[in-house]
Amino acid sequence: MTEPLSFELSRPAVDPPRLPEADVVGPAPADVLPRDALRAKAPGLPRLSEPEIMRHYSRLASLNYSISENFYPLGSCTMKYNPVANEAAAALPGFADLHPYQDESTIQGALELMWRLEQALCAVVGVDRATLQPAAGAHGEWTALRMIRAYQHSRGETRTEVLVPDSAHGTNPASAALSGFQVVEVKSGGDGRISLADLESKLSPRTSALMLTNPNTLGLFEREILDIAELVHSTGAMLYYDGANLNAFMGICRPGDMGFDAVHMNLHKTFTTPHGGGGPGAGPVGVKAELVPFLPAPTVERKNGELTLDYKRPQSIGRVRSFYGNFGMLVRAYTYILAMGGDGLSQASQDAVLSANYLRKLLENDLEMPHDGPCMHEFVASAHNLNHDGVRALDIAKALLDRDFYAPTVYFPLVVPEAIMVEPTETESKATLDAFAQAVKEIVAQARTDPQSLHDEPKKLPVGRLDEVAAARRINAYLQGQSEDPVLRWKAPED
Amino acid sequence: MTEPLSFELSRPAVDPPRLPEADVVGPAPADVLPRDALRAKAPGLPRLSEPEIMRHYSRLASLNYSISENFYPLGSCTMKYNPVANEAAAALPGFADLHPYQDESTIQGALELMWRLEQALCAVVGVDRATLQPAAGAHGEWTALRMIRAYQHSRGETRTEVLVPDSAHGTNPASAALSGFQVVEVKSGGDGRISLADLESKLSPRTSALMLTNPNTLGLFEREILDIAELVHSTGAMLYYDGANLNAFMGICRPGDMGFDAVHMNLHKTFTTPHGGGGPGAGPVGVKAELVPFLPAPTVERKNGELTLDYKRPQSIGRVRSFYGNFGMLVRAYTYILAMGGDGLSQASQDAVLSANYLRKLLENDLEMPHDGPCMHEFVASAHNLNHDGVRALDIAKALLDRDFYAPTVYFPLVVPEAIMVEPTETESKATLDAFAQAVKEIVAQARTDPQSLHDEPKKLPVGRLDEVAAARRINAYLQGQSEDPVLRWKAPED
Amino acid sequence: MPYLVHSPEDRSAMLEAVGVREMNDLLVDIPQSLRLESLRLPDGLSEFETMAQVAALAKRNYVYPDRLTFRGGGIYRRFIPAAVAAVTSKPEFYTAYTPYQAEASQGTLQAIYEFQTLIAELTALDVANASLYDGATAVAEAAMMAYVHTGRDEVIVSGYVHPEYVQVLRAFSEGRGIKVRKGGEPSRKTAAVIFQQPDFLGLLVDARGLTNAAHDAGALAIACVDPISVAILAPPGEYGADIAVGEGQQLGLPPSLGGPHVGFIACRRELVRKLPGRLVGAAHDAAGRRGFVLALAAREQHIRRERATSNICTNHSLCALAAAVYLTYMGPYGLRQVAEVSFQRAHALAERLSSLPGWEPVFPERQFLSEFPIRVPKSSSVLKKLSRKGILGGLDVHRWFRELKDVLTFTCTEVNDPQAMDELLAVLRS
Amino acid sequence: MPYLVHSPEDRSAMLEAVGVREMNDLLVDIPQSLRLESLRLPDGLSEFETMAQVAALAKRNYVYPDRLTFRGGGIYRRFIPAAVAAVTSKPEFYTAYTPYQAEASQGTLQAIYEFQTLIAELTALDVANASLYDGATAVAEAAMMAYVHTGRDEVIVSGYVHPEYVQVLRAFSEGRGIKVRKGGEPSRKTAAVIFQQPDFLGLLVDARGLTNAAHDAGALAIACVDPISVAILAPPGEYGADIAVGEGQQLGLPPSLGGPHVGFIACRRELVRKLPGRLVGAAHDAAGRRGFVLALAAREQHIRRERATSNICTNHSLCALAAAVYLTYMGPYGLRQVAEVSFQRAHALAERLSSLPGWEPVFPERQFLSEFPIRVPKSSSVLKKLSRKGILGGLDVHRWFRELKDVLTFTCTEVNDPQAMDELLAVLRS
Ligand SMILES: Cc1ncc(COP(=O)(O)O)c(C=O)c1O
Ligand SMILES: Cc1ncc(COP(=O)(O)O)c(C=O)c1O
Repeated sequence: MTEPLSFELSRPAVDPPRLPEADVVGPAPADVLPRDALRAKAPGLPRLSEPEIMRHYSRLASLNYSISENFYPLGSCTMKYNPVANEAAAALPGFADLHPYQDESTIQGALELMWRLEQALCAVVGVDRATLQPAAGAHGEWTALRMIRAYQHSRGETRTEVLVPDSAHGTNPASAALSGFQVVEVKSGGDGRISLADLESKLSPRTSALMLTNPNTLGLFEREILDIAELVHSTGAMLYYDGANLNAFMGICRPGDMGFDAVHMNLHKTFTTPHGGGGPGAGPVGVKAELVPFLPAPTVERKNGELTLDYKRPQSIGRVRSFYGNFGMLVRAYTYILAMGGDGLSQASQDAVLSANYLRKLLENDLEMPHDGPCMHEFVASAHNLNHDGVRALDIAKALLDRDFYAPTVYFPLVVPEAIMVEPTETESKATLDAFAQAVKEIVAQARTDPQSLHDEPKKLPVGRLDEVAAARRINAYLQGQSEDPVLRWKAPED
Repeated sequence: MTEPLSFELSRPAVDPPRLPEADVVGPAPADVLPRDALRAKAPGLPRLSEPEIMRHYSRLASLNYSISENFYPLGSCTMKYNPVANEAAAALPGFADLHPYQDESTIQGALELMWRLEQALCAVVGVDRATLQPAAGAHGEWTALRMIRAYQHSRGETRTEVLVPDSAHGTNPASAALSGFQVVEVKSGGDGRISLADLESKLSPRTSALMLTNPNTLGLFEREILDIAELVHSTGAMLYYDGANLNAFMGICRPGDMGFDAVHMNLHKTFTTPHGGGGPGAGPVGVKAELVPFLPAPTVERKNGELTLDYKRPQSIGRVRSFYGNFGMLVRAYTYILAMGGDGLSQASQDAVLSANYLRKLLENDLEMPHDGPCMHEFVASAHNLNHDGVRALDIAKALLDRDFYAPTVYFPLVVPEAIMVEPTETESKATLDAFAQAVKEIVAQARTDPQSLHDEPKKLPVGRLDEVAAARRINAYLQGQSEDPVLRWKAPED
Repeated sequence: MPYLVHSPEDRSAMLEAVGVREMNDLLVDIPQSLRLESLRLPDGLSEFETMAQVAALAKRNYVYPDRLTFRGGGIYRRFIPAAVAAVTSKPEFYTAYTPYQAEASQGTLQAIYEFQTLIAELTALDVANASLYDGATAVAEAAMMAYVHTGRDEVIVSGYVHPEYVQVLRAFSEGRGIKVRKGGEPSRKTAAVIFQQPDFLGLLVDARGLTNAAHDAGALAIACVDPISVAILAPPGEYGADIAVGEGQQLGLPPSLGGPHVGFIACRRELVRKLPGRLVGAAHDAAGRRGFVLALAAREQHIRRERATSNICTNHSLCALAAAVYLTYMGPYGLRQVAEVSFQRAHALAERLSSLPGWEPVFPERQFLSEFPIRVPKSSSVLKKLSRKGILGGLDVHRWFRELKDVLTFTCTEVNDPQAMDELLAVLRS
Repeated sequence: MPYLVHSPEDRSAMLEAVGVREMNDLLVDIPQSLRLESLRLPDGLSEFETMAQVAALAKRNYVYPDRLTFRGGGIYRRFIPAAVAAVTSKPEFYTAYTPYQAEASQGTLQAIYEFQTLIAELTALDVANASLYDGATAVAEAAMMAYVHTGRDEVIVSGYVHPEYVQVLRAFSEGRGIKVRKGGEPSRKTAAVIFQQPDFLGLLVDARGLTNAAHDAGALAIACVDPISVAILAPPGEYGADIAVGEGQQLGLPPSLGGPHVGFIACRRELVRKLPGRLVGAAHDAAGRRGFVLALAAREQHIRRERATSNICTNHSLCALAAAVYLTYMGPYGLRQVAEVSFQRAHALAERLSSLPGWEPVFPERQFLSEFPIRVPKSSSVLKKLSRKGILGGLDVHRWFRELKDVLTFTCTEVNDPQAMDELLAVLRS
């Protein structure tokens, strides 16, 4: 069952909702505003009754897979259980109804929460201070690079290059470019880890920073991280940690101790704030002492008991977002940390690693494992071994959907052909992992016996594989003015 | 996809949830309680982690049809949209966290709400006072009969019979019997309405009351209601209104004006409190002046501005439920009434009647319509015309499930063979009614061309038709001690 | 208007299709003399104004913090996991009807089946039903079962059973012509002996003895139990009671001024056919898949009509679902910890309160779990004093029991932290 | 431990299956020198204690009632239909990830597609994206688009644009080496003219004039608009602006101390390839069924990497969903009524405030909608006085604009009923 668009369900004469009346004597807009300041054509919003609207969105919801109902082994995304208590906490009127421009004296509780969260995050990653402003991981990467750049400027250095491993997530090079850096790619070695030789050859006085995630996107811990740090620092460059993989080692080790100078964290991965179908998240950035002066303003400071927002930060890179970040997400993450505690977070990472290795073991004879284990919290397999049957990673992904599982991340990282990146997280039971492995085994068997049939999956979902190529062609036609169908939005037939 | 039972997912050593510790010095139960007062064997509750529990219930939820996603034309049940605002209102801490034994001075807002709701309900049905204590319609029926009996006792009368039409809902005779009355059935005439002749013949000095719903369960308005009332009252008996069908005429007419002495209302039908998969509901009973002294205690009274609970009611039938009824449901119903207002409620009933007649019209050539229209808020069709194809009302019902519609009520009322009782309510759009009619037409066509295939439906649901007969046999075997499988509960294999 | 879907165009199109000119043509069966102009109710409000008015009413109630609530009497403040509301607020559950169409209602049916099993496990009896309205009507329904089963028309209420439950029992019994006796020895006329464990005052009764006495007289033993207490205390099944009933509010439901909550009832195999209300059982489809269905419907009003075991139709499914989620969250050890923490705190509190001048335990020889009676100098002034400090003190039971003048029952659960007790005592000492 | 699923048995079974003796065997790649004993964090708490601590923090904040909140500055109290949270709290929406697997994500994809259409309709532009973080970053992203599109490296910020938006714009621009000029005439060096309508003070700007001036210089016109205001005011598309951006908080999201909310961006057809972030488009399957997919991904970081139009990955989908529900609930007439009620009340309030001794309008010659600046005798004491009575008075804009000493901007929406205004004035007069 698919669902029509709200615009298609709309009917011209449906009553608008009951709303308050003005109940004051005052002019209407048309009385006082110049004609040409007024809107000419009413916006084409749908007109529906509340019961129709609620059913519409209820049906849309039922078309989604989600952690609430499905195993979601999406590598690099840490799709773990989102505690319902977090949602209750964020909904408290004492948080949800606060105006950002209230006097500080009236939001001491909120500032205290931000203060404690910053402390906790610093303790987990081993840094001195953190900013909670960035709205997501990529935003945090860029914020960190801005700080590194400002720091180097302050020391009269102009470093123009940022090194990024070939296995890095796309946001890394993009964030570097956005901050005005040249991106220099560092190669991975045969063992899936960064090649020290290549790194050394790319390092230079121009190098501002090396962006690294550890374990890397192959789920492998960079064994030589201390040598890497030494190398990088010896050239006066800084080391940046992409925290997307932090779930691998909370309580086991810390980026700060590894030598990282700046670290972003994805609260919507490691700290269970929900992904929301694509956000909102939160990407706080923690930094070592030398970068603290450059943190975005305001920071939260404790001055004799009172908490205040400190805007007077002469060396700050300024603001990276309005107000104080995604506060509602900070509440959720803090609630989670309180409930888990240091003991819980440590066990969570250990379970995440154990589950990944267990699942990897179950699948090692069915899919190619390009690198030796043990892995950390995720692993990357390859469907390369099935190519001669004409079966690709994408086919495995779609076949899994028909078996009530969401698909792993596929074709990332780019360094592995036909990559299938699996991250089970600590909140999936052994029974679920066993069932998933069983499903993969069946699909691989099917690939051997009847590869063609895999190309027709998924069959059980509201729609089959969608023709993105045809869609792209139609979009191009529109963008080139050869068609009036925008494809990227609904348009009323009569328009 | 079906879902295992929580007991089947359970694993022996899963950690119990973190809970507060006592943090006091005090004895443990075993220290002070006699051995034989202690539990010998721990209860076999499942042991699961929160993520597993939440996924379990999320998956169970996805196995349900509900108004939120499906048209639910269940005759006599008034499955209308449940406003989300009602839920928000009932969840307000100022209501949800009140202890029933708080001092009256601390619950004035709650008492005010009950007072206003009583007033509003009285205005809708045309009576003098009402009790909010009954938990559901059947409970209200029984409460009303207790009052009628007490009233008649107080006048030295002993009336032992209650008249109930053959088309009445099963709770009517059951409630009468529970209150110690003999049940005397009154026949419906050919026009589907109560036969005055038969009524007259059954009325006697023994008659305590006639239980009637109007429109009756066939969706037909009892045209001769005034004569019926006259007849009943002339024998000194009372007239009871089963309010399940109140949605037919709010603002159009009132049971009180028709001559009914007592009226129950199903807040979970007419006033949009959710059905909850089978409750909780609320079944307030409104009464005319002469029955007021017999209302259950306590009632809410206004004494110089202050609201109080009045327990000193010498003639009261006593208590029918602990505390003050399903307060949370009263909050929802009051919220609904505020939002709708008199104008909204009147329009609601008119739309309900219009929709029923419209749908009836769409189907009149496909199903048998045993009685002439117009109908009120619902109508009863019959699949009798398909019997020669070996197709029964049940088959139509199951086939509708495969088309994403819940089924109408079938085989009720008993006076219509192969009854299909359809109540669309005012909150279903014309488009939905058209789609439903289309589905029925297709099914009827299928019944003509391929009746056998209908017996195999539903095919698209998590389970096909379940063998209730075999289940009943297994239950009997258990109850007769011939088997140790209770069927009515899960039992651990090893037990 | 809110919650209405038809546009004026829709309405006229539908009227036309039906073949009438106006709405009134569809209301011809209603005598003119009955027709109303309109309802004597104000016009509707916007959602914003509606919620503002309702919220204003809520604000006019005083909410005692859970940790400072020491009053029980059948309704208790306990920790409610967020998981409970997260499940019961799913529209697929709360906007479904009684699961008449099994194939499209497996979610509700399986949840009820799990609830039935959980209650059977808690009470250590064979079978439990899908739910009843509340603890009071559950007691009454159990008495009706005994009346029908034994053919005897007297029930004995033994000891301090919740007074409101007894009132409801009387109302039910009156209809059926059953005599309700307070105390006394069961005889050949006795259908059932009904007791509450722990009783209304929180004190333990000799459930085993009462059960045996009932059985010796050929009567049934009906135990009304606190569902948390049986994590510690012997459950009805262990001492041979025939029917167990109780109030399920403590299993994940907020007090909500007394409702909606959930009554539960469980019984021995021999009595199952007499059970009131819905029962869900396991069944299979043609493909052998297990599913769940409404079972033994022949007991019920929609089939048996005036000969039904009860008139109950709509029951309290959603509250039963809440209880199922709560019990599944707790598991056997969590539930036991909740009961033990309450026990230890209550005993600590009892000791501290007894040390206050003029405060003395009532029935000191009897044991209790998490609620206990204590005699105080002047109950009304004690409670006022506490209330002024935002503390909901013990329940004054004198209003129901003449002999218990100035007796308050205090209760403690896992929400009453030791600091809360300190605050309580500080106020009392002041 | 909370939220962990493995039992000790599970763990040992899994270790055995992997073929190692203990957990440490899986952590061999981590240098010993880096291994921690434990985290310097307290142990975890029960949910009950966790929520008690969090609630205690919430209680330490003062919540001004919505009706007594007259402060805006980019975040506004408005009526939020219960329908919004009822939809966004559905786990199927909030626990899903970015819809990479289209067939299993149609709910999210279609909702985003509807959001894109709604924003395009509101702004009267061709195409809108799936969402951005907030209004501030939306302004910055728009400037980046102009920079890339025109190849020019200067943007002009015209008039009173939200100061925090400008700060964020500066931070973004610095990285790219873009000069941000306050005011002045656009020239051949100008990539874009950025203005806010209504501006930060609530006053209307000559959007048409600014747009034409920009175009005359070959620059783009970027309009930052209030999404409610366009129900009354000419939308960017009607006066020819090239890019429209804004903050969507007013579309069904609570203030929440400033986030999470949602930034929106829409543009003319010619600029679509430069859009940052996600775009959803319609596509069809082999059976001809329509579905929705992520489109034009070649603009994005995961494909284009350092040459992407932006680095944004996770955006604000769930907030976009809230906005979609809000706009669908309102429809064109509901939205207009919200805007008009706010307009009329704000004008009534402005008049009443101007009548106060020493209070005078700033820029009296300029029009406003629902927010306006007014000069008061002494802003700090005015605000203190109001706050003491639980009223959140206007925003003191002097902290950003030296020239606006003692100027407060007051705002009015449908939640500020006339009685609330009376209370406001009563306090001010007292
Ligand atoms: C390795 C890695 N780095 C960075 C990011 C970007 O984080 P966000 O999507 O929160 O911007 C992600 C998330 O997709 C990631 O997996
Ligand atoms: C006609 C009629 N009467 C009475 C009832 C009983 O109401 P309740 O289920 O609330 O006890 C119903 C509801 O099923 C009904 O349809």
